[in-house]
Amino acid sequence: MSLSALFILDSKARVLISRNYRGDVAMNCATRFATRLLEEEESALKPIVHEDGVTYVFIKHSNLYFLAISDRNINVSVTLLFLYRLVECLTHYFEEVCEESVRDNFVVIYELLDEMMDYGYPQVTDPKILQNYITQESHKMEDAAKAAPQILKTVTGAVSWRPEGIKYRKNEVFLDVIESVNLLVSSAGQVLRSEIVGSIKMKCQLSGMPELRLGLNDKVQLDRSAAGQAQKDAAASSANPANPTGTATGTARKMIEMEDVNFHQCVKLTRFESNHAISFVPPDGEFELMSYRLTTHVRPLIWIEAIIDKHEHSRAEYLVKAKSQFKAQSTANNVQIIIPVPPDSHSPRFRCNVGSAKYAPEQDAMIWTIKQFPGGKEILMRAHFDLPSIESEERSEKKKPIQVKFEIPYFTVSGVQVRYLKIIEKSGYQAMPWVRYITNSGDYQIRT
Amino acid sequence: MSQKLRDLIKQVRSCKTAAEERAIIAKECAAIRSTFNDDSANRHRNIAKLLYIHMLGYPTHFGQMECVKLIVSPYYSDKRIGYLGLMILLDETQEVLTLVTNTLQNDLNHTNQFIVGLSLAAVGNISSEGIARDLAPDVAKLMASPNSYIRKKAVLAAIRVVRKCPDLAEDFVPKAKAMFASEKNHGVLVGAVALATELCAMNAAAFVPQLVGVVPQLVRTLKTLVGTGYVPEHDVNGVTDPFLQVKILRLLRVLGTEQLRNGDAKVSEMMNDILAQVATNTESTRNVGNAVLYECVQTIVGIPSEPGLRVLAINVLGRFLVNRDNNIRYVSLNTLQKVVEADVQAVQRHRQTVVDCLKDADISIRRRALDLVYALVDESNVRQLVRDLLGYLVVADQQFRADIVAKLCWLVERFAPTKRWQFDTTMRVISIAGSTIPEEVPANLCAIVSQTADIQAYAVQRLYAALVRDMTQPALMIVGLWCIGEFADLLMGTLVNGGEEEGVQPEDRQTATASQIVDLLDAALRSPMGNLATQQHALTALVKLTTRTDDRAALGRARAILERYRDHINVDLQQRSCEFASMMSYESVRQDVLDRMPAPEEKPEEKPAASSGAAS
Amino acid sequence: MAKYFTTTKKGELHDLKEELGSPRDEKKCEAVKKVIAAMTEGKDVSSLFTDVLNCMQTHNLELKKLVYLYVMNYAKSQPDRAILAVNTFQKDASDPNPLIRALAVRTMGCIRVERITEYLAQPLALCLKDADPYVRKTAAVCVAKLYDMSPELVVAQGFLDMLKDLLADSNPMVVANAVASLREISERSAANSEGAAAFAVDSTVLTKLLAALNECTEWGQVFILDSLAVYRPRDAREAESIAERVAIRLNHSNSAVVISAVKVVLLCMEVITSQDLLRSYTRKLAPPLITLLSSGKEPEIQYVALRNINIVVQRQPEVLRAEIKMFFCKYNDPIYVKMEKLELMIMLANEANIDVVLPEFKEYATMVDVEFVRKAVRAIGRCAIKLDAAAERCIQVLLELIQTKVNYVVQEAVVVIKDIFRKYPNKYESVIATLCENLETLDEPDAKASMIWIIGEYAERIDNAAELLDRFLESFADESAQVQLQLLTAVVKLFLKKPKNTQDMVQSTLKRATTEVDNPDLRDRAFMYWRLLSSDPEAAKAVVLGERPLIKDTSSALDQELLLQLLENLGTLASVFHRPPAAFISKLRAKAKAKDD
Amino acid sequence: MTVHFMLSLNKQCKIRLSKWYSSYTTRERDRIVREVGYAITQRSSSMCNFVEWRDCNLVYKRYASLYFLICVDRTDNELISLELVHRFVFVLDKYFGNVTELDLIYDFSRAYIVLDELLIAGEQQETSAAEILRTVDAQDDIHKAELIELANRAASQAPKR
Repeated sequence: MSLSALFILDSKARVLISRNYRGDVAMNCATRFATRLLEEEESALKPIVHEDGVTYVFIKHSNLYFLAISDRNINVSVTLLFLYRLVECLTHYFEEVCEESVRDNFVVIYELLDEMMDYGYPQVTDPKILQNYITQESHKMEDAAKAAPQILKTVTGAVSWRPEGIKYRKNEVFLDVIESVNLLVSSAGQVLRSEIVGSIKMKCQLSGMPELRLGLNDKVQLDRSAAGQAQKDAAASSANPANPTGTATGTARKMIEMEDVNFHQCVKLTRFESNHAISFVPPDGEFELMSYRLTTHVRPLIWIEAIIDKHEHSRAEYLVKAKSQFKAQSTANNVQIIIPVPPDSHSPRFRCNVGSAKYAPEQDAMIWTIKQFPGGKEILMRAHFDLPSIESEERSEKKKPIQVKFEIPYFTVSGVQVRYLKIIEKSGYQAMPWVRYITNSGDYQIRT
Repeated sequence: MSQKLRDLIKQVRSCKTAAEERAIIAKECAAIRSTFNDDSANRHRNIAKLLYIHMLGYPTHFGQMECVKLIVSPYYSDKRIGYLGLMILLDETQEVLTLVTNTLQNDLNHTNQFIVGLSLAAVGNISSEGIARDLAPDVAKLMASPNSYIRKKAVLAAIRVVRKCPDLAEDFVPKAKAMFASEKNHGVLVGAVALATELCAMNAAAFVPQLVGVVPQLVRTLKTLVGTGYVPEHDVNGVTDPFLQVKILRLLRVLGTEQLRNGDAKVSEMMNDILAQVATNTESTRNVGNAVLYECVQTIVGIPSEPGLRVLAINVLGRFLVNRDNNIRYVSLNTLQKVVEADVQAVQRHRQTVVDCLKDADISIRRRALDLVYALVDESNVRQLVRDLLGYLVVADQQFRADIVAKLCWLVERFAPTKRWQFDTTMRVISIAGSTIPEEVPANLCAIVSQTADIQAYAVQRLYAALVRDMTQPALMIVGLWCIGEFADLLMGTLVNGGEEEGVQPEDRQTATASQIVDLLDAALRSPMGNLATQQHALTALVKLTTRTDDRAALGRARAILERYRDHINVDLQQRSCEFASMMSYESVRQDVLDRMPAPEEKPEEKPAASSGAAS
Repeated sequence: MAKYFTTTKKGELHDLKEELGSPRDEKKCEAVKKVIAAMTEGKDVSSLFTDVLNCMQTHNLELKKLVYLYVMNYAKSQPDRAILAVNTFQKDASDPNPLIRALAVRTMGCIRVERITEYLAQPLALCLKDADPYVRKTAAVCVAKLYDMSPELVVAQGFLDMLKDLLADSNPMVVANAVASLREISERSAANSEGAAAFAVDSTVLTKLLAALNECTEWGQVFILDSLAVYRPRDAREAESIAERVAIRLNHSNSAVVISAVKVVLLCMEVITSQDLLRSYTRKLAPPLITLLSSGKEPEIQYVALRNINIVVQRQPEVLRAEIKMFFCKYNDPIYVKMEKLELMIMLANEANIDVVLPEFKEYATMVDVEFVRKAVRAIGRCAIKLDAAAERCIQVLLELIQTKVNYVVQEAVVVIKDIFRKYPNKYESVIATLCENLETLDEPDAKASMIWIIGEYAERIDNAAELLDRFLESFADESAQVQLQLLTAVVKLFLKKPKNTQDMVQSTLKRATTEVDNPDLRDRAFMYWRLLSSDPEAAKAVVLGERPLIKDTSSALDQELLLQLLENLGTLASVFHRPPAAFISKLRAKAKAKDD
Repeated sequence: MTVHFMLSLNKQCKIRLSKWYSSYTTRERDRIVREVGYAITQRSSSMCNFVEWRDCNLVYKRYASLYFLICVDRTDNELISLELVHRFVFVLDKYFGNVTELDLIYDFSRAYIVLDELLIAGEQQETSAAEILRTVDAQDDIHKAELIELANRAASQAPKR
């Protein structure tokens, strides 16, 4: 069963746009939702609320609420995902989705709502497809009649994510292997959680309807290839030698074991299941082909120790030590170490041997920036803040953690490697794949 | 050099998201904090910015000291912004405030009237108890200042002082009284009346007799206001100083009650006279005139005034009630509410109009009307009015429902013509508005059934049928489970005849076997909509059942269910389960212990407050 | 009076009426846009119905869409005038442009005016067989719309069979919508309970659905998986084959697909008998569930995932046994996510991991969010009860927390320590003295009730037990029912244990509980004690002070029947509320029905 | 009559002016503004100008996109309270000369100064609009005179630096 109606509400939960899909719930219940928002602190309000027979499911984007309602037992994950997709689409259409842009573009939004959902069931939700036939300029019937069959072919085609007839003079594929390190360290300096979330992003500039096949040094894949199946693929691969920008660490024989893999809808899951082959007809342009997750234990790439000495009403002193725990030949770029400070502190003084530190009141933090931080180094920073003599009425020490941001190019922490990318198109053109590797910080928190 | 306030405002106004705004403010605040140490000329500007930042809802506590520094400046310009900041950024709870007591006192004795004014405003708006106490003598002195600008502020500061230090009220009574002697300035008068009213409200018994002497002066002033023609300085849409008129009328109401009870005929006559004059001579085409009329009517019905005058007042209200202006209708409903206690008949005449107001689009009007309907219900019209309210309950919005339900339940209890009607109607209310039922309603319903032998069989059979159908409403479950436990024997008896309220169908009643009852109780214990209270009721019902039937199979199951809770995490359920289980081995004791429970005594109920208020 | 701050605007509707009458499409289009803008702002523009309707016959697609939108909105309130649109609808439904055909069918289905439905049948039949898949997919949904208004018509026109045929359509979107539509109809007909369901998944349909799964759009996959979830496999072998086909979906990037796939696999596991297979699925389920919680995922989805994982863990505890660290809270998790993570941490805590978990709980107990802190304290207590070997350490941490003297922490601690006493009698009673120090600060019913229980239970060891209870009795009438019940029992216990000097207390308490209180349950309890004490004191002792078994913590466990029901409903609201669908939808349906009558 | 607080909000519930005569914590104030803003902006123009709120009454009036409201006791005369609200706006209009929302945004402090001549301790201080304007103008004059004096002094000191 599907949702009844959708609303876009402003920051005070007043209706900007509403679309009633099923006509089975009174539309004025949006005001009940507004009251709920008032009654409960917003942070305490769960994203799914039930009241008086009606369920409210909402997400917040900038200052807007996207709200779905229903009086049935709907699939709530579909509902939530649809709301995200809606935001994504609107972002695609007018970049900044806020009160103003929603008001200014209500006609297009209504059209989109009509196309993206019917009777509460999600329909076409891919912005790239939608933009083929929902545009901000008005269209004449004659043109539309001519264009319609072509457009609809894309919309409802067997490969719904890719229109036919794409042409490029130069056929190229860019592959980015990006790994984010999520880390949670206790205040006692113990690693509580460490995980790597990787994703392979593609930018395809390929003509026609190519079939692609990607080979990784994934353990299962290699096991199968050892069984002989993929051996030929590897030999015929056009990719391995053509890897001009990427130099993944580790030997080609290194195998990695992914905990979980998720694929873009273009990937044929049955093929993956039967022989672990990642084969697909890619959408045009940029998209995320797959994401994966590993929990292999790795040493935290950047390690932070902080000593904080706080004297209420007077001052706070900080001594922060940062260690880079990766190989010396790699370098972390644009390292930012964000250390929380009390929101009403002032007169900061900093001393650091490497990089520079500044007070960032908008984040209630100081930021220590190191442009280039080579592996195997240890650096220090000291800071001093004054605290006001008058305390705020409400003291809420949030116990914010220290956060670290960084980027290490030419390196994947998991050792994942693209072994080949095979491109087959019936016209038989040659295409160049380009591969890049990068590791960056994800949710990297050290409790204080 | 920091940016100008104007630029900050512009910057903030260009923000699209709250996060953007927050970042700008945080940066600005940091910039402001960084200037605190240098003794800067920016202080003035900083306070202005902090006021703005404060208005946006961000913390500004760190800037409080800056206000304190600014008000000690010798310049008026500095003081002005300093005081402004002080009064907005601080309130009585801040400790910083104690630092300014001295400055306040110095400024109270300043030669410049405007500086005295600033200090008085600060005392009046934000003084804490301590400051109020320290500065009370200065304030009292200024109440007699020859300068009316100072007097009018001092008298209001005095109101704050007595509010903060009620024990000082006594001292201010003669001072307040003295102000009426020859005061002509409306600003001062309006304040003096307010102070007198405040004092009376604080301690009527003590202060009304002391202040009652000012009535002739009040009446005289009022007479002048009503009698004289157009006064440009004080005219508001053709009424001369309606603010002062209203204030005086109100004080007369406060003083009049006490005075007339003491039977001073002359004063009483004077008052009747002036009230009649106001009620007949005030122009009722504009809001101001109606404001005065409204206050006048309230005073007339609020004091023991002449019958003729009361008729006049009720007529004014009658006219108000049919007025098209919602404001006027609102206040008339509000006033009728006050009249109703003294004179129900006068209000009953307008009953239909009032009931119609229940359907008004405006919740303010609906609430007032509900209160009034509620006050109008008696034995003779309870069936009709309750039906109206029930009809209204079905369509009422959630926020209003709780209010109606509370009132309905009370009315039903208070005026029910028969117990069965009461039972049926309360069931109806619960079934319409399950989630908004006040806690005492289920308890009262149980009490009625328990007290009224001839509806017990009917009630338990109806409740059983209701629970079989719907076990999602805790309020209904409580009543049902208790009655089923207590009257299980009647539930297993013969089916009795139908209900009195229309709409009760034959299928709404049902008898049951012991084993069906066990099924129901077990289901109740497992119901995901149940709560601790329903589980407790169900367990007790189970154990009672063991003395109401001798169906062995059912007994065995009941026992097994009871045993289930012996290791339960909830301390009360565990206690019950263990107690009930061990009672099983004391056959005769058990029979005695679980025998029919004595019915609670019928007790007169207090009427709940007329309006339960809270719109939230 | 309200002349200040004004900017005037008047006669809007009149101007619009004029513009709508303009012969130029662009002008009309602008006018309809203004009408829609007004409608969007919540203004009533229904009086323009006829004028807007007149713009419907146009070759401008944008204008047409706008008019359709307007008609949809106001048709219900203007049924008589809505009929006037039927002609154009029918014409548009056979327009050469498939976009227009689809638009017409889609919109007509949304007009919930009874008289229009009869005109819908014929164009719908055509569109269901349209050459263009875009039209077919729209028509497929329209059948469900029609069924809502007139089920008889749908059956009579044979639309159900046509829908079933569409399950084998060559186009993925058509299949998806056909599934959705059929599922909707089957649920609805089941809910009506008049006769058999109009459509049910049987083994032939099953084959079709499984085949369609691979070809379908992502949303269609969810619809299919949800349909599979109501199918009962005939035997273990069929379950195995379903699970095998479905398990691949666990690798989909769409979280809704993943959750629905998890659901189907879990349901198959209920039937599968092969231990090897069961083990393999147990292994396969954990990673996708954990991925739903990883940093990139939106908090709302995490919340749904956590509520669902709670159900999964209760049914298949093995699945996430080793993953407790994945539920550690991050400071920027929204509070509703933190609370669910905490609940799962309690469920997954065991003797092997308690040493990492306990410091976490302690950390949480010092945060700022009051509700979260409370739950953390409670978590420590619950672990103490659950894990005998760790009880000692848990209690140590609780005592440290009590020392912080933070009011709500102390109160929470009292609540759990009472439970600890009931799990480990005669072990930790030395704590009682510390607890009694904090008596004054207790103002929450739960904490009070717990403290009162402790006093009653250990009356013989607490010298001034009578005095302490007396203090609570002062406010007896104002206490909540739970506190009153505890007071009653505690006073009776005290009397039975120390009859000396407590006779008056028990007498007056029984009297108050039976005369001053309305709560029938409390009165019952008081009368029962009263009668018991007066008839047979020895029996009273045996009954009230009788042996009690050690407690079990079942506070997070769902009823098995409910659990199975929730399993079938993973991914739906029921799985988030942990309530059967009937508990939160039945009432309103009934009410709405009553209103229609 | 006791005014517990005075607020001026725009349609989006942004605060333009706020003055608190009774004591509330910051948190309470935030909540009140949200609640009150919601309560009054939901109301249509034909509804009455009074809303029961907690145990008080809100008396408000809308001027184009701005709402002015005061919170008074239940026992207070609603109609005269409404008149008081209007009186404040009337004086603002005279003082600023055709007051606009922008005046309040950029010159909020002057609006507060006007308010301080109308209310103290939540009680009405002056019933004559003319008198309020006279006193505010007189204070502005002192302020200006001081500014000129300061500027002159600064100018005379400037050469020394």
